[in-house]
Amino acid sequence: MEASISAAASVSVLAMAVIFAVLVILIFTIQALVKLMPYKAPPPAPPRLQTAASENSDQDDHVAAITATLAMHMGKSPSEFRIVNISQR
Amino acid sequence: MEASISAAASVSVLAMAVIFAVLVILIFTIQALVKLMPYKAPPPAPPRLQTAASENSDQDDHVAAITATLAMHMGKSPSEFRIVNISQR
Amino acid sequence: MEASISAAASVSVLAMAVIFAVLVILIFTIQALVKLMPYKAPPPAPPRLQTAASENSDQDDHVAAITATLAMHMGKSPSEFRIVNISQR
Amino acid sequence: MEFSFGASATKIITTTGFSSLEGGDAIMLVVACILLYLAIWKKFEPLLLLPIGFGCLLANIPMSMMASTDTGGLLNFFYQGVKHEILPPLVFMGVGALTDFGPLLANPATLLLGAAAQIGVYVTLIGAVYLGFNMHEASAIGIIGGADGPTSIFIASKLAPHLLAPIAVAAYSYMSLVPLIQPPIMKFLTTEKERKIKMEQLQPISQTVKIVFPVVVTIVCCLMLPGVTPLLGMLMLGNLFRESGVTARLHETAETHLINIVTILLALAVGSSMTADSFLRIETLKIIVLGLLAFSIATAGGVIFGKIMCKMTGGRVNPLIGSAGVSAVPMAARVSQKVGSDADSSNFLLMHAMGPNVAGVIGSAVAAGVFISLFGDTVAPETHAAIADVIGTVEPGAKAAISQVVEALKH
Amino acid sequence: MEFSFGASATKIITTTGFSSLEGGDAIMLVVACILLYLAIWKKFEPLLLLPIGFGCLLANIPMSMMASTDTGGLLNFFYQGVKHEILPPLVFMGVGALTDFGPLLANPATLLLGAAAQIGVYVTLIGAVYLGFNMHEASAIGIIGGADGPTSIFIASKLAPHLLAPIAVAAYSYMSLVPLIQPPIMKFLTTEKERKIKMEQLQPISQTVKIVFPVVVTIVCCLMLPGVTPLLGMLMLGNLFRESGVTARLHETAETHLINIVTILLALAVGSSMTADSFLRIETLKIIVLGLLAFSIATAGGVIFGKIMCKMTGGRVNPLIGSAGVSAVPMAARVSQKVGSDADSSNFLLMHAMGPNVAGVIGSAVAAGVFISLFGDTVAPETHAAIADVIGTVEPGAKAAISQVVEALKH
Amino acid sequence: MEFSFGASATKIITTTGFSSLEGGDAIMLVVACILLYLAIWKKFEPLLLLPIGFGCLLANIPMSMMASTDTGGLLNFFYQGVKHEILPPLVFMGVGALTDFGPLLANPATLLLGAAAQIGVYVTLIGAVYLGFNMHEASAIGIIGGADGPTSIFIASKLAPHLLAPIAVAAYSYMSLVPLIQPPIMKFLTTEKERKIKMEQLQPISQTVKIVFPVVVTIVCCLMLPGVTPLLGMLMLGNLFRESGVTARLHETAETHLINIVTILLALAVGSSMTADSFLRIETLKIIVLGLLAFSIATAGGVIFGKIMCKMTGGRVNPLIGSAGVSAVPMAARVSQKVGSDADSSNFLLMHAMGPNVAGVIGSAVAAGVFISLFGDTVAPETHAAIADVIGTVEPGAKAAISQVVEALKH
Ligand code: NA
Ligand code: NA
Ligand code: NA
Repeated sequence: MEASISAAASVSVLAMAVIFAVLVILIFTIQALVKLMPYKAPPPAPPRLQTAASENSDQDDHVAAITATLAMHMGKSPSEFRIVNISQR
Repeated sequence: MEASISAAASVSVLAMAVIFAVLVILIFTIQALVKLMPYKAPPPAPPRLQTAASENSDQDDHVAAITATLAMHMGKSPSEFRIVNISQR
Repeated sequence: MEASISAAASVSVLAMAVIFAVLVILIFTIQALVKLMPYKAPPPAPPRLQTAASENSDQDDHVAAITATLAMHMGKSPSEFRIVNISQR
Repeated sequence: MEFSFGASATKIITTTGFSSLEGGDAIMLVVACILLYLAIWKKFEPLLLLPIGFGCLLANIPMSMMASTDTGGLLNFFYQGVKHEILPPLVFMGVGALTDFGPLLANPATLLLGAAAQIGVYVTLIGAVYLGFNMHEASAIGIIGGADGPTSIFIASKLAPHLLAPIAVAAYSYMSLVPLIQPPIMKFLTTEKERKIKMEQLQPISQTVKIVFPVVVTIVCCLMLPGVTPLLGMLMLGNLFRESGVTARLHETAETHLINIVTILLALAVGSSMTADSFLRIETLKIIVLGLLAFSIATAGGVIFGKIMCKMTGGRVNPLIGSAGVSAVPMAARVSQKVGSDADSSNFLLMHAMGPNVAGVIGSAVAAGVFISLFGDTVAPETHAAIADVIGTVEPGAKAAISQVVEALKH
Repeated sequence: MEFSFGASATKIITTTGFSSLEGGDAIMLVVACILLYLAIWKKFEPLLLLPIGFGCLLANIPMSMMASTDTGGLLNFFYQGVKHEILPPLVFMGVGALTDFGPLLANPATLLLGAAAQIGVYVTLIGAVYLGFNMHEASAIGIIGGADGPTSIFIASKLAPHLLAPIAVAAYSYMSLVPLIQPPIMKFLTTEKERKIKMEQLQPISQTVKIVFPVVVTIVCCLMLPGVTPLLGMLMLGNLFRESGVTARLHETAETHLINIVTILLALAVGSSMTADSFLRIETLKIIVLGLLAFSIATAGGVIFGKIMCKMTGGRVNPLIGSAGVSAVPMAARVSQKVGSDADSSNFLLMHAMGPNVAGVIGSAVAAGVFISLFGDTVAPETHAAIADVIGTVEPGAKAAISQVVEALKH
Repeated sequence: MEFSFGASATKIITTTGFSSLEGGDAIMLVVACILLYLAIWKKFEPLLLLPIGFGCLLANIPMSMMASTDTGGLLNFFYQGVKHEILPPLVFMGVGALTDFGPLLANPATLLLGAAAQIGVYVTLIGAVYLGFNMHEASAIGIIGGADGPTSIFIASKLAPHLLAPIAVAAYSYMSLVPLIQPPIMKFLTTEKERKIKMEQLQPISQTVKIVFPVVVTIVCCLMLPGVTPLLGMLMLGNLFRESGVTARLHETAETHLINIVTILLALAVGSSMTADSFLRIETLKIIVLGLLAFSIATAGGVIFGKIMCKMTGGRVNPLIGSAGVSAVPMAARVSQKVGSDADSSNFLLMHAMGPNVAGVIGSAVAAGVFISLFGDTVAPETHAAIADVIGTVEPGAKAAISQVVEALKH
């Protein structure tokens, strides 16, 4: 029993060491990746909610997405119906 | 042949008896369950269709549900679009 | 080598012949099918977009389809909500 | 091997299906096309009969290796799922996920109608024995009267696998014919006055009862008839996914894509067992006749017991809901509704008929359990053989090794 | 065979489950109902514990042939997917498809918290050895502290299959109890001031890093600990489906219907291994106690390492996010959020805790890899035996053939 | 076994993948990363090449037991589905469910373009024999020119399983490169005037014809070439699910989650066969060169036959639609559209090119059928050996038993 507990203890110490070693390597790798491939802010979106026109064009995307979704469900062509009145928050 | 038909007949009588026995036990069990755990009417819903406000709050639920559904399909955040004009029947 | 290339060549000629034979049979079969079961134009749809009434009845179909779709997603009965404002293009 | 032009051409010609197309194969191809026609244009249970018919088509193309008996073939692989009774319970899980037992719980006495309709099973059993089938075969044929596809396939593959194809086809075909078979019997057995009986609205049922119900059914029925556990247990698990309210993900999968995938595999496997050898026999005709008998007697049994309940309750039960006890959900319930509203257009029996309708599913599962209790273990040796079949391909290797040993020892 | 009325009745009575229901079975049926109760009404990981409980119910109906050990039975078939370590990696693929590693990438140092929480695994390992388990069993029990269901099932089926049932049940139960187990430990180990620490907003991460990450983790970790490849590799494949942006179809299937189907099969299989023989043992009690120890120590390990990180960063890390290092995604992160906002209602730790939370998944996979490196090959013979079991049904045939040879040679 | 710190540390170090990483493994890891790069950033058939690349990555981590040849490993399990020709037909069912044969039915003569493009298969076959491959291998390589992934995998696993990996990778890679490979060939072989030819609008097709078509194709083609039934039959079943209008549930599952699940398993299995041993060979280079040849000749064959049809119809067929006969649906049809509208921006060839495009799928399935008719049965012994492989794990047991017998007999 004594012997096996001491074996368990040495396995435990070793295992924790391996885990920390592996994860520390991973940390350095991630830091290298983040440095190599930094986040680039996307080009500023055209101003929204300013003019009715821009809002509409934006809404069109959403309407298109919903239309496509519903079209899929209805088994009909997206050109067959039109959704209006989904306004941007 | 005679013998096997009489065997089939006795199997049939026995089987019908077992089926009725099992299902009668089930009937009593269900009746006990229904008695033990009676249906409780849900608390009366706030009056609807009376005022614009209450209807709206109710509609909000539906709009939220639809919004979430569509958001899932569109892969966009529910906060990005708004559905209006789903009116309660 | 010579021998196997000539074998490959004869296999190739044969195979192309079989492919053309099979597909020619298929062509004749299709032509027979198309002749036997010709396309019939569906009865002309009731004139649309002419009167509000006809448009509405048409829209009702789409609303019903969308309603059913959403009802399925919302786990609610289609009778519980109503969609309006999906206008025909 | 030679690849001269002539030799190759001969090879291709001798390996066409035409070269070994026999009369039986040709007839089965026609049978397959008839099934497809019924499925597509007559809407006979198309979700099952279309892939069954197509499986039959593939299986009967000579040398295609698509029959259920062609070891190593694609449909033989799917067929293992039928043979080892894996696919029918999975279909039943989906059925459970699709079933609302509420109307049954609101009127539990309708379980008796689901029991009464099983008389069709046993009259048919006796008839089948009379026509020369043995007891195992007769049981598998009788269960057609249970009007439940997966149960029929499960029992057939357990008790009489050689009759699987005609039994499955008869079961699904007659289920589609319920709107034609039942009304005359229902009208013959009931009076105009009985058909006009309006039933009281069903009491609402608490969600707790709906949740506890599948667990209780599993414990009660499976303890009494353990053989039916794979079928009834999985049915009730699917229903628990539905009613528990905490496993929406699993419920959705069980009632849509999982049941669809399993249905495709199951139906193709059943179709692949429709070979000329197994299908073009006098037994198939007998099974078709017996299946019609089974449905008719089951309908009559349900209606007559409905009349008894009508009498005993002082006219508060419309006997027409009895015919829904055959199962064939939800078609049979709709037939009750239809015949009822034909007598009185303001009579709405649909929800009342849903009780016996789902009771019929439980009823025929219980009937299946009785058969397994009685005959299940006596096929154990056969089942063993079946398992050996599947992985029997290793045997040649082992046998070869053994004969090598023998050879070695001889020297 | 006789089919007289009396003989048949005797047959049915002797084949009811009641006739061979023993005390152990009855207790296990009660245990199954308790699991169902906890799953449905207490919302204990219902997606797993409901089908586990139902599988346990089915397995303990006598003569139902639904235990994991009943060769040829339905749940035995599903159980092969656990035994051969097929289902847990497929679940992990779905988990990867559902996981956003963004918060971890934004603050990679939180991987250390995922490492620190593994101390629960090893303290429990020592405790288990102290309580008399051998090293393989102790490892499988220790991994409960990893708070990761599929990892626990994978390691248990590899190192100690006879303990699979109690380990799986303990792992999922305690995962549900995280909101009860963790807060007192977290509050005991931290000061009010520490709990009020607000953390800086996370930096955004480029999509390219998110795509490269799963590939890098696979290469780095699996090269160092190859045994964990099925688990970690499939986790990362699922994540690559998600982040690559070019496999939307596969991503959607992996995170919905595929993981749901596999979960149903896996949970039923685990439940089917909960038989009286394997579960009603003193070991089960020990495992339940050790599992609680594992979760508690893991929580403490994470929080204490969080305090160290707090010190070393000059107070920029709130130690409460350390407890999320146990995994139990996303429950443990929500607990961090809750305890943090209890101290200061304007403190939002959720996103910060998601880093260590998903790190905990990687951490316990790595811990599993260490166990497989140490003990994995020493069970090779056992595993072999296991495989032989599955297709062992052919052996009788081979043995019969061999004895025929022997007989033949004797003459 | 010893668990001293030193012994354990040694154990962990010797079981890392690094300890047995050889040059070939490292190169294959790089190859895997290149495939992932092409799939994600160059959008080369990402639904296939991403999981193929990831499977390759996993398979080449030493000691991960993830290669297709590692018996008992996870990917070896999926690989059985390729070896036994189960997964490609299931993918084809999904393809059928996704395919609209309408444009082909509206202009059935375009089937000839699908036939003409098969010339690429046979020129490549001759080239492969010239480069030293045997006839079976040459057939499997030639079918790359069919531009159809599942067909290529099906034929490779049947006729030359050792070449599966390079053939599958070449097939999917060149399918992605169709927009680069085809236009120069198309422009070289056609005149400006030909490219400007506008085609008449297609006639509408009745739904009945669309329903009958898959049944007729199955009967006609599979009767003539029974070996292709698993592939062509399942393609047509999927299409019947689509067109019949009565199996919407099955259609939806077949074209979404079922094909997705099968694609994941199939692609991982193919990837797992890309080991250094099987892939880093001079044969792979030859196959890559031959694959490019196959695509180019197929394109040329289609265009030249298009020119012939143009002549014979008095200029009513634009030869550019001929190149779509290679299949690679719908990419090749889009290339026809693009090259056509480059010549005259008001020229819309897309729908006209969809006819030969789907004809190409049928054409290469027929070509596959010819190969199976010619060579299919001669590999029967090999296939047998393959099956023995799968369940070969029992052999050691049998062998052990046999040697015990031998030992016993010696005494
Ligand atoms: Na029934
Ligand atoms: Na963890
Ligand atoms: Na092609």
